[in-house]
Amino acid sequence: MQQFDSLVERLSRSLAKTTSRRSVIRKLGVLLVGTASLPLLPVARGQAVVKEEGDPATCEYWRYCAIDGFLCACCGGSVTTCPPGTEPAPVTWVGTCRNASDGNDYIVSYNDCCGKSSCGRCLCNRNEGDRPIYRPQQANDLNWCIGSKANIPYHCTVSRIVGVVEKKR
Amino acid sequence: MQQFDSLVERLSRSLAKTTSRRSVIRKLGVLLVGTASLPLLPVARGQAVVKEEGDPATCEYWRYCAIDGFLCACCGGSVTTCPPGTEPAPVTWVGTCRNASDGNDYIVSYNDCCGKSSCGRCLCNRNEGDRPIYRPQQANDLNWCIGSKANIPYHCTVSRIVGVVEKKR
Amino acid sequence: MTRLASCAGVVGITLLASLFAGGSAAAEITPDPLVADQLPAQPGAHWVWVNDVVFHHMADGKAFLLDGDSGRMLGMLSTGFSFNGVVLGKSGAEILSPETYFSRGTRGTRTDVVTFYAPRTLSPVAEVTIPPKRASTIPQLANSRLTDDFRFLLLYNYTPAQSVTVVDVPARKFVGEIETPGCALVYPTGRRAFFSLCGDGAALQVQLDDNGRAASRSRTAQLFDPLTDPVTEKGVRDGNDWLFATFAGNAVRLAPGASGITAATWSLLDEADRRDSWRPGGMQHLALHATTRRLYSLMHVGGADSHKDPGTEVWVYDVAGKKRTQRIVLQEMATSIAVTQDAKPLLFAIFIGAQKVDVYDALSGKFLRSIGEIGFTPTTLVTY
Amino acid sequence: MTRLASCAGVVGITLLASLFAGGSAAAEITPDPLVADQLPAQPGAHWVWVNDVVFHHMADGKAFLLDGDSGRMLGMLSTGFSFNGVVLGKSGAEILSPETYFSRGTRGTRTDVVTFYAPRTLSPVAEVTIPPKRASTIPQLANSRLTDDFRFLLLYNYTPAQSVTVVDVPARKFVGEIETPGCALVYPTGRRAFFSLCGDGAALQVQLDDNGRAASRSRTAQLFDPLTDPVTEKGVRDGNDWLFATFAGNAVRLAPGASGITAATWSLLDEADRRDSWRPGGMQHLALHATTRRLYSLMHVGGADSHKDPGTEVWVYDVAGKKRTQRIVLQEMATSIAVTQDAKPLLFAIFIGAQKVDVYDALSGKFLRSIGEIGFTPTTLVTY
Repeated sequence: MQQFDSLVERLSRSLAKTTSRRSVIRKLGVLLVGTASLPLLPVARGQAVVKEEGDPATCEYWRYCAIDGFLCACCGGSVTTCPPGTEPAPVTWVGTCRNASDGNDYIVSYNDCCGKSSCGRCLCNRNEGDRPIYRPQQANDLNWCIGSKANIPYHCTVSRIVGVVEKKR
Repeated sequence: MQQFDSLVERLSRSLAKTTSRRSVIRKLGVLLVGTASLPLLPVARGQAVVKEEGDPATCEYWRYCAIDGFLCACCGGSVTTCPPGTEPAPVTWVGTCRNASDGNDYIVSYNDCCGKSSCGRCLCNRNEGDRPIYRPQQANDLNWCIGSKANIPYHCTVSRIVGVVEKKR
Repeated sequence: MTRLASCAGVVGITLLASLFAGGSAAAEITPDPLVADQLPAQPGAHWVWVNDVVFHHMADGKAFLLDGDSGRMLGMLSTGFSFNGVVLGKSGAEILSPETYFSRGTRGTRTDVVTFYAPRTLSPVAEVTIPPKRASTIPQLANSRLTDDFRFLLLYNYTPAQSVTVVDVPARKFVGEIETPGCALVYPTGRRAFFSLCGDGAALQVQLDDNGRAASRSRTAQLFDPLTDPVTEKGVRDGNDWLFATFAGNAVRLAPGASGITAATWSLLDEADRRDSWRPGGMQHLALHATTRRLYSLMHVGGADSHKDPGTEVWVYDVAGKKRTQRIVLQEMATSIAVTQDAKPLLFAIFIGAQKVDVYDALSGKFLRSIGEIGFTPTTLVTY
Repeated sequence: MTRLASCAGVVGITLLASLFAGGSAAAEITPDPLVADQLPAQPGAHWVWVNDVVFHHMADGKAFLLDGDSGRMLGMLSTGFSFNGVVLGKSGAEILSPETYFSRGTRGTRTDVVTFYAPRTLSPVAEVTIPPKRASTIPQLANSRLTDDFRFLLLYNYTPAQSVTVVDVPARKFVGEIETPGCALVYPTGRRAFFSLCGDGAALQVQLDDNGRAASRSRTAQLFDPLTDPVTEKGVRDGNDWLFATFAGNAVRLAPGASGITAATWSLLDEADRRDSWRPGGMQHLALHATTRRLYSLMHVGGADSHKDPGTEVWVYDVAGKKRTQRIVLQEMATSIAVTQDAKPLLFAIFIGAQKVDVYDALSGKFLRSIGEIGFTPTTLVTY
């Protein structure tokens, strides 16, 4: 029954506590890291190296600031790759998330992984910058699997950095 | 979250506590009746009148001694009728249940109602006289919707009295 | 059925033989007839449909019909993949359900249909195949609505190309598609008209002809600022107008007229409310009782980006006077609310994370009852 | 994909334009490739499949692949209506899944198939259509098993007529059906042989020819008393024999020989155990570690009719010596257990009412970890 609770807790937390959690995060200036956390060393991503920390298996991980769905990192994939047998959707919505480790704001692309039923693990809903679906590219209420070869069956969501916001000096 | 809990509680209770609950029931000599209980007056069933009491919306109701599934009485049907739009399956498994109100043992036919997804309410599993599926007519592990025009989609189960065991004198 | 019936007979005999080999005997009792119940001819004023997308098992959408007075579940529909919600035909005489199916559950060929269910048996009686492109979203009432005359069903498509599918309801046939580039969702505004909301804060007005084709399409000026303070998609109908709420807590009335649409704004919040960070929000956070014009708004304490957080109170407004007249403190937080349209209305409240429906007196705000074990992720509510 | 790709491009541009109209700018970063992971070439010795019938949403069956060491979920299969469980081909080189689909989710035309999944991509690579009559039951491993040579997949049918569907695995084709009147389920007993259990306590032995047809069928004498103390269907393979447990707590060895099957019985309980009403029981309540011949039996305290109650302990027996050698007290009650077959085996335990998998050291009985948020009603376990 623990698990039922944790599911509901996630639903409630993610739906109800987003704001306060976010403000806490802002106050601390760094992301909250759960007990299960694995601090990450800087890793090469494409040609970019982004210094970061946090646990990609928790809703609080910095890249998830506008996510709405199951974390692929909990479903057999990773923060950037889809689980085996699922189809990445190229069309996405994006968020702008603050990376506390370097103080930069990054453009994060939330690609859905499709073609199987819901993963069911690590459900997160954070709505920083989320807009109604009449502004599709900023709407996390849309099922972005529509863009995949697998059509709408939604499994989980990855979070890929596609840009960095240059600071004004 | 209450509801998640109650679901798990039902699953656990029905799976784990059946025996003790049953023995309690036996000891009391009458069926346990929850707070929500509606004592029933004798009602005409076909040509038979069976004096009984208990709440058909609880697993403890006497007719449910060998049931495994969702109670149609909680799903828009009744203890003997299927909910709107579902198809009753004529082939069934049966149990022999003691009616505390008249001390008789009755043969109860557990007909599945089929053609829609699971009702999801009032899940009960009591196994008095249940046998492995190599003895089909006493096996509640079989999906008896196979006998219905709607095929195997299972919605809920009714409990119909089809016979009374004559006492030896 | 003959085979099955005789089969059942065999079972009966086998059974009596095997059970009473021991010498005791069983007297037959003519059993109750094996039948399914039917619903009354007229839907109850306090009935409500609870739509469930079943987010963890999206192939198994469900709609539950409940009686708010007795707290009974009256029946259920199975409604396929990424279920949005049922649409009620004229005086509930039929139940329309836009549905999606895959030949292998979550893979294979996609088929989109509108299924028509009989209101008394809740059985499918007709099916219209439509292009397999209806929008798959967190459920939105504005994804599928009927024209005021109940003649055409309008379904929003997002593929990501944007359009509206038109179905002729009495004729039970697919009519065609209306392109709505840059604009989303469906808000009927008369016998044969609707508008969609556009990304730049304008609206696209569409007039239908008697065949369900677009007779005219015109784009309005900007009606609200989608960047600084957007309206949510969850508006409610007030006469021929639509009432929306913005992220920051303004009410926006969109009034379609001879020339375009006029927008009028007033605030749902006073100074104290703003100081305490009260905001409207949720999945279906507005409801209107038409005759009394009481607007019910689901409210929570939250900051920026809290527009989908669940509400802890429902605030009631006199739409004519544009002022709050009542605060209803909910027993538990809710993401969707709805009110019945009768003289003694009920207020229904659900939270997507709880498998139950809470029922309140919509006038006094008194909590009446909770109906448990309803669905898995209850999303939206539809009243008669 | 070209259309979609270009589409994505458009989105990207729109986005940067709309987001940074304000004067600030965004530097492009070459994003990580959009790909799906693959599993290692060889399955891990401590991997386990968790089959979930999803009792409240039976159209959405799922199978979860977990690594017992890391506690990670490795992947998932979507497996349709009334899912029973996956069947692993030779050395896990392919994953077979008997599946059922309806053209409208829970209504319409029924199609039964065996889907073949690639072990590294978990993608469907082949599908064999079979008669739409595979048994729909509370999941039972004995509903679907391979012959010892991995050549034929055998599926129990109940319509309520009883038979076994035969599928040629390498040829990927449906071979035919074998009638098993009065007898149920599938227990392989050699390269090309199996038996079914019959309602009177006998067994039906079937020998297959090279084409998967029944070369011989013979019914044994009664092997156990199905009325006074039936064996459960949940037996485990021990060499060429099968070990079952009875409701009352006896172990029954069914040994197929030249002439029929011999039955040998010993008790899982001593006097004290009986006094305390210990019994075996659950959904998958027996597991055998083949090389050490340690039998794991899920046990609970219960009386008559408690044969499906969850267990609170796992008792370990030396099958050769027919005596209990160990008691493992479970952290939480379980309805199914399984052990891996390596030299440092793990014991997995699930409860149908809890969305998690508990992992124990199968030798010491030490609790290692719990893997959370797995499915909805986890039913059976399959190890490599």
